[in-house]
Amino acid sequence: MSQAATPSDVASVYLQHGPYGQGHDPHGHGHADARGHGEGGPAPKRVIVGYGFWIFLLSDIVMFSAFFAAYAVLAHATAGGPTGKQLFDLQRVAIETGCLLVSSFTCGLGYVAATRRRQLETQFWMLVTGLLGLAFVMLEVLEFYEMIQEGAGPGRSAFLSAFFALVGCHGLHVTVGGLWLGTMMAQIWFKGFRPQIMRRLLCFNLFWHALDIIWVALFTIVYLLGAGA
Amino acid sequence: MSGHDDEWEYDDAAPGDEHAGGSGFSAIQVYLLGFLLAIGLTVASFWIAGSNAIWGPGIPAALLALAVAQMGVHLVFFLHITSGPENTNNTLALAFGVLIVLVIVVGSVWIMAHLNHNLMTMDQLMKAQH
Amino acid sequence: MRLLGKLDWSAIPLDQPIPLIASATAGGLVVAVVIYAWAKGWWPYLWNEWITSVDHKRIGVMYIILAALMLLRGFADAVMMRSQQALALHGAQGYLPPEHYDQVFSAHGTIMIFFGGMPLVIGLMNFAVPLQLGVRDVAFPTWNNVGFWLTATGALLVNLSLGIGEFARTGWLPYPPLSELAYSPGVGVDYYIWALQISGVGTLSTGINLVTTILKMRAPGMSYLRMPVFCWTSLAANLLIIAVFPILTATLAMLGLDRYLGFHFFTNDAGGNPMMFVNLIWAWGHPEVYILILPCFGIFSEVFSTFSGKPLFGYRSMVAATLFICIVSLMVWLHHFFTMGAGGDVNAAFGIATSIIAVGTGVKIYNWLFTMYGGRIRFEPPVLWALGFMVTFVIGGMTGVLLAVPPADFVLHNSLFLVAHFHNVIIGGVVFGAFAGYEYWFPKAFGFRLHKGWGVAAFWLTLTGFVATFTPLYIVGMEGMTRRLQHVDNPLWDPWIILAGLGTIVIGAGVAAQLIQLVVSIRMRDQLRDVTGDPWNGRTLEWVTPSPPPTFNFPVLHDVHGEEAYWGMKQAAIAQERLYDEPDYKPIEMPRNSPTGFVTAFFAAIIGFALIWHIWWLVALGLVGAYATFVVFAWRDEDEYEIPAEEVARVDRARRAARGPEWLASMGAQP
Amino acid sequence: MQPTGVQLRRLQSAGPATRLTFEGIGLFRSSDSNGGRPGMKRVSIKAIRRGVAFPPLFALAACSHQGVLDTAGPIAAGERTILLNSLVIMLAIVIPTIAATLGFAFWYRADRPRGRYLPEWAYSGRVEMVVWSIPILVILFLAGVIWVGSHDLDPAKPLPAAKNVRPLEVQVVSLDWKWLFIYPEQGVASVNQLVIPAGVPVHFSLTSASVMNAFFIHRLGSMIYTMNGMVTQVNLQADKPGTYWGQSAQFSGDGFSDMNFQTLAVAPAEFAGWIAKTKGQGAALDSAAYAGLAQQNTVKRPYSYGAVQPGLFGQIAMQKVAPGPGPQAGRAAHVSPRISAQ
Ligand code: HEA
Ligand code: HEA
Ligand code: CUA
Ligand SMILES: [Cu+2]
Repeated sequence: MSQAATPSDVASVYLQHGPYGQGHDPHGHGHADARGHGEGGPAPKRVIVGYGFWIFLLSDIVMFSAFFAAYAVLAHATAGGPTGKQLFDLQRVAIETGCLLVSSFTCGLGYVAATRRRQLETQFWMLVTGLLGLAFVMLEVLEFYEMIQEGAGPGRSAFLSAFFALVGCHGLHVTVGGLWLGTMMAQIWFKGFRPQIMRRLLCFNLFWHALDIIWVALFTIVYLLGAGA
Repeated sequence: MSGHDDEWEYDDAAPGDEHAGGSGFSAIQVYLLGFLLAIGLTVASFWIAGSNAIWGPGIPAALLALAVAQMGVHLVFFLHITSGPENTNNTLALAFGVLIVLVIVVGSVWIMAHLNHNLMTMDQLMKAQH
Repeated sequence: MRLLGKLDWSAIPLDQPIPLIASATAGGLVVAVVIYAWAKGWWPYLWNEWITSVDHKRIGVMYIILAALMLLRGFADAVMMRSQQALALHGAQGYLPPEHYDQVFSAHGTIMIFFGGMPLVIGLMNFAVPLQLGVRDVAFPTWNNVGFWLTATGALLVNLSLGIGEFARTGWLPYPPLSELAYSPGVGVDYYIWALQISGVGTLSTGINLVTTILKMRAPGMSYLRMPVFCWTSLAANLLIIAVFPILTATLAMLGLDRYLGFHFFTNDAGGNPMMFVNLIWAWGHPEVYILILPCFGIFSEVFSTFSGKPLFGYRSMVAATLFICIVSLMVWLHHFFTMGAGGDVNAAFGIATSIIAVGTGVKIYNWLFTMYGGRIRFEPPVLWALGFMVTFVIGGMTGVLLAVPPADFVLHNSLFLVAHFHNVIIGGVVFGAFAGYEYWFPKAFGFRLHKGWGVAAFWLTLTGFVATFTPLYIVGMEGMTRRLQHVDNPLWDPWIILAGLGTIVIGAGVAAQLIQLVVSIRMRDQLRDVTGDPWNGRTLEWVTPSPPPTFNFPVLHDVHGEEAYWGMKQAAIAQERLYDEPDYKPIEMPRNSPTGFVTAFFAAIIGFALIWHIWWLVALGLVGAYATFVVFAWRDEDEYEIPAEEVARVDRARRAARGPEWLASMGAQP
Repeated sequence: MQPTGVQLRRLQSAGPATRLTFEGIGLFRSSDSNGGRPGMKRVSIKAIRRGVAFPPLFALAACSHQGVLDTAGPIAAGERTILLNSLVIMLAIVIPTIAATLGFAFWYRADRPRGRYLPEWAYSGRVEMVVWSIPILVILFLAGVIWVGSHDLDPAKPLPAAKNVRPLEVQVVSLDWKWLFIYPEQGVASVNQLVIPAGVPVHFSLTSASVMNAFFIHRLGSMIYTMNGMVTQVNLQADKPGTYWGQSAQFSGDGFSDMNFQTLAVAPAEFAGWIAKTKGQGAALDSAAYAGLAQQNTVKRPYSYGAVQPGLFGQIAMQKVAPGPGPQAGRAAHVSPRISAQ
């Protein structure tokens, strides 16, 4: 419609076309454009679910960005306590990064296997993903434990508060992801690859990859830059 | 909402949907390629951080560039975000998200830097004045 | 370890009659209502049809009921504040000691914004957006129900603090270090934190839900530039929710970590930086007020156009201005702390960015003006609220721009001038807007109109009371009176304070008129019945369906061919002197009701309460329960049921019967 | 004694100079004795009558004598000019907007319409142009005001001083719930009472002993936050001798409403006299005295210290001395103590 479309123009279009669309028949309607873009009516459920989850992930990343901002502002507020340079063990971070990266890959493989409806293969890759995630969390817990033992806990300085909150928040996400993963595996095992389950798997897949993206920002800004500075 | 929920639609993709069609790669190959690129970028980051190969003050910039590159790799190869029309909405949402993140992080750092500068603690004042 | 954490008998304010009586009355009322409903045998109906409902219309209505209750609570607080100040002049202490008064204004702000304003606009969006888009429900109906119950849980916690323990005494945004453990050792701030964290999850899920709905689920043919403006403003508001509520979550999490686990984000010692809290909370807080106002801008657009009998003037400008406000509002937050000393460059940059918002808003104002121009304006109550809005909001917006000028803000910040500014835009904008929407969509939701006379009375009383209450506050603000004063020691301010107190009584009469209107309308519902489903000669798709709409909203999805989808259809039908032929009715699948939301909220309430009082075992129990809920509900398979084609046909035939040739002729004759 | 508006007025009419010969805190005692409750009540009832009798707008103008607009220093004057300029330019389009709203609503009402019905008129390029331009132009102008004003009136910017006049240094500490003013160069301090020489720029360095507050003397202009561990700055000046009301403008807890102070601007010679009189008199402000001061309470009667431990302000700002302790222990954790007035 152009700017100048008047109500009576619109009415005459209705006179020609009638008021009812073919919402139930996406491929038979007269509009060239896609569903979900408006022309063709509501998008398929899979797209809706995926998109909704995508937006949720974006909001989650916004939440992380607040923690990142706090970290950036407080990174030098060590209050006479230890600095990142003194605390960070880059070797362990490298291993953690490896775990997460490989788990991202295996998560993708599991998803591909699921789209091919291969039960055992799916379960296998998801298990590997979960174990790698577990290893990551264990390493992180170990790091936290050691730091607290050394007297470099979150109560030591604002810098350490920001560090523990930021890294811990990511770790918490991985942990929750692990719980979700276990539930998903059970569901796939008992219920098979029905559409509903496949949608959830799509979301899980997105979630896991997003955690990896956040980790990239994390190891770069917190660990690599922190250990260097 | 409507009955035929779950066919893969080619005109509107869910984020994460594989639409490799046309690129000539299978889904696994795409993941593998992404994986290799990510490994490469990660190794490069850790190497640069720990070596003297790059001029010291340039290291942060290099690290940030590598991180951005790696996030891009994840988005494209793992999350299958493309510039295709079926992905417009997903990409727009992503762009909105990136905008917010930038506004919050850059805005906060800018504001706080000015506050911290103007609100010197006394010993800074001493140094500044005497 | 104590079994009940910090909780013991001293938590009950036995020595303070006001909160004690208030909470006892409120609690007694709740119990009475529960018992009454039980005696009447209503609970099965309430449980099946409302509490577990995933129907966006019912959830919308529940949100508005929650909002109305909380507005009344907030109003009670407002009355206490205004009367306290009017009584505590020159040396008198009034009847509220500081430690109580401080809770009152903190609770008032918190409740009004989070549990009055937000549920009000979210309820209206929930109700109207899917109808306007011409679809059957939101994207995630079950989540919608979860979101509502989490919001209600937050409201419950805040109100619980009245009788058990205390509420925050820090203002509605708890600036540290005052809100840190060292200066607020009580549970008040913890109530605040957990109430908002829990309801924040609910708000975020609504945001995701509505954005997905608007972007992915529109009737066939409804391209972006054919969406009603209310859908556009809802989209913008929900994008803002997604963009900024996570910041609130993170910020409150940091404050919580400080208070619970000895972190040092914002403490005085160990390098903590309270300014970072101020920065982050406003990065959320400023966009928040636009989350409230934007949907109301949409409502005014619908109201002006419908009741002027004209399309909205400058539709595309309206859309552009909406998106403009949405984006720019994300970049102005520093104007809340010009006086922290960030320096000329920063202050100027944010001051200018702030004033730029006036451009987008101004465009809207003028477009509404020209929508009226050349119209035939019917003075129904929604129009009255809309006109009242135009006049008051323009003034409130102007004082806002004044505050955006840093040198002016240096003398007006935190004064009652500021308080008058934001009540001017919030009451004149958000509350008036929501009331307009309430009057406008009420017949759609319930099948009968609200009584006009009482509506007109409510409008004039509220408007008069509002002016009488807040104009004096502008004046004393100019005279240097600051906000949050428990007593007032400057005789110069006395007359204005007393006048403001009297104004509140008039507002009270307005509130009473509004409540009477509801009661009267229910009793006169047969006279006020809306049989056709189109009582206002509407222009958008919600008026196609009968009032109240069936669960599935539309028997067949409509094909949209232009802006103002329904208006076009109606004109075509008028021209043909009959409705279109019956469509081919098919069975419809609808989501099944689900107790997920209620159960989740139950555990959330337990976890929240236990966290506030440090009852750790109960926290653990709640978490396990929440996880179990998640697994159980994830395990369910059947979440849809089918409505047979005959039922669909029956509903639609009734509607068609009501819209006979006579009605069409009368619509054609109307301007 | 709360400095009330009535007293302010009375003080001014009596001529500040004569009263100020009582010097410093003496002033308060005297006004206390002749401003007891009965007297106050009478005056304030009159004030009420006067206020109510005025139609609001006229009253706004009348009351501005004591308000933000009744400026007593260059900063406040600058701010007032900017405030009024901005207000007037906005009113110039806001008032027509309101008038047009009411006018259109009246003109096109359905029951007795006057104007022509244009049921399809929904777009006009020309109108759209105007609609966008008006606010843009206004904002363009305001943006200039904002940019220049923010830099010119930046609180940290020093004030121009006359030749051989050195700005007075005052260090301000906000405590729970009173104000401490330290004169580092003179070695004295006072609580809830600020004495400054009129016509001389004053440079304030501000910090907080505990929570955030805002330092505000509204007839002198520019408020500024005070925060623990940080030092903010503001430059102010009183043009003429007078008594100005000062307060905290950022809520800081239960005693907030009483966190007010009196600002006495006096002729420079009298200022010197006040210093001389105060110096060496009464208690000294040392660490122990400060620890007492940092306790939560309100101070009804201003007082002063004849000596100040050197560097005290710096130690507070640099967190070398413990911050204010907040509510004291010994009570159930969730019930905070009521304020104990001293
Ligand atoms: C949505 C936000 C909102 C709303 C609506 C209000 C409404 C009112 N507010 Fe409030 N107020 C705040 C948000 C709001 N306020 C905030 C954020 C603060 C700051 C707190 C702080 O300092 O930290 C504040 C502070 C504040 C103060 C403290 C000022 C100070 O610091 O000294 C005062 C004092 O008088 C006040 C008064 C009032 C009054 C008289 C109303 C009245 O206008 C209320 C009128 C009543 C209604 C509008 C409700 C009507 C309800 C119904 C009619 C129910 C029926 C409805 C249906 C059937 C749908 N407010
Ligand atoms: C719904 C809520 C709402 C809305 C819509 C607004 C709208 C605006 N607000 Fe307001 N504001 C609040 C709620 C809101 N505000 C609250 C709650 C606070 C205080 C919180 C607290 O401290 O507790 C606050 C505080 C606040 C401050 C901080 C002051 C201080 O703390 O010292 C500032 C400063 O810039 C400000 C500015 C503005 C501006 C410029 C607008 C603009 O959007 C207004 C735009 C509208 C117009 C200008 C009118 C119509 C336009 C025309 C007719 C066109 C022509 C006009 C011009 C070109 C000027 N607001
Ligand atoms: Cu301290 Cu110079
Ligand atoms: Cu704002």
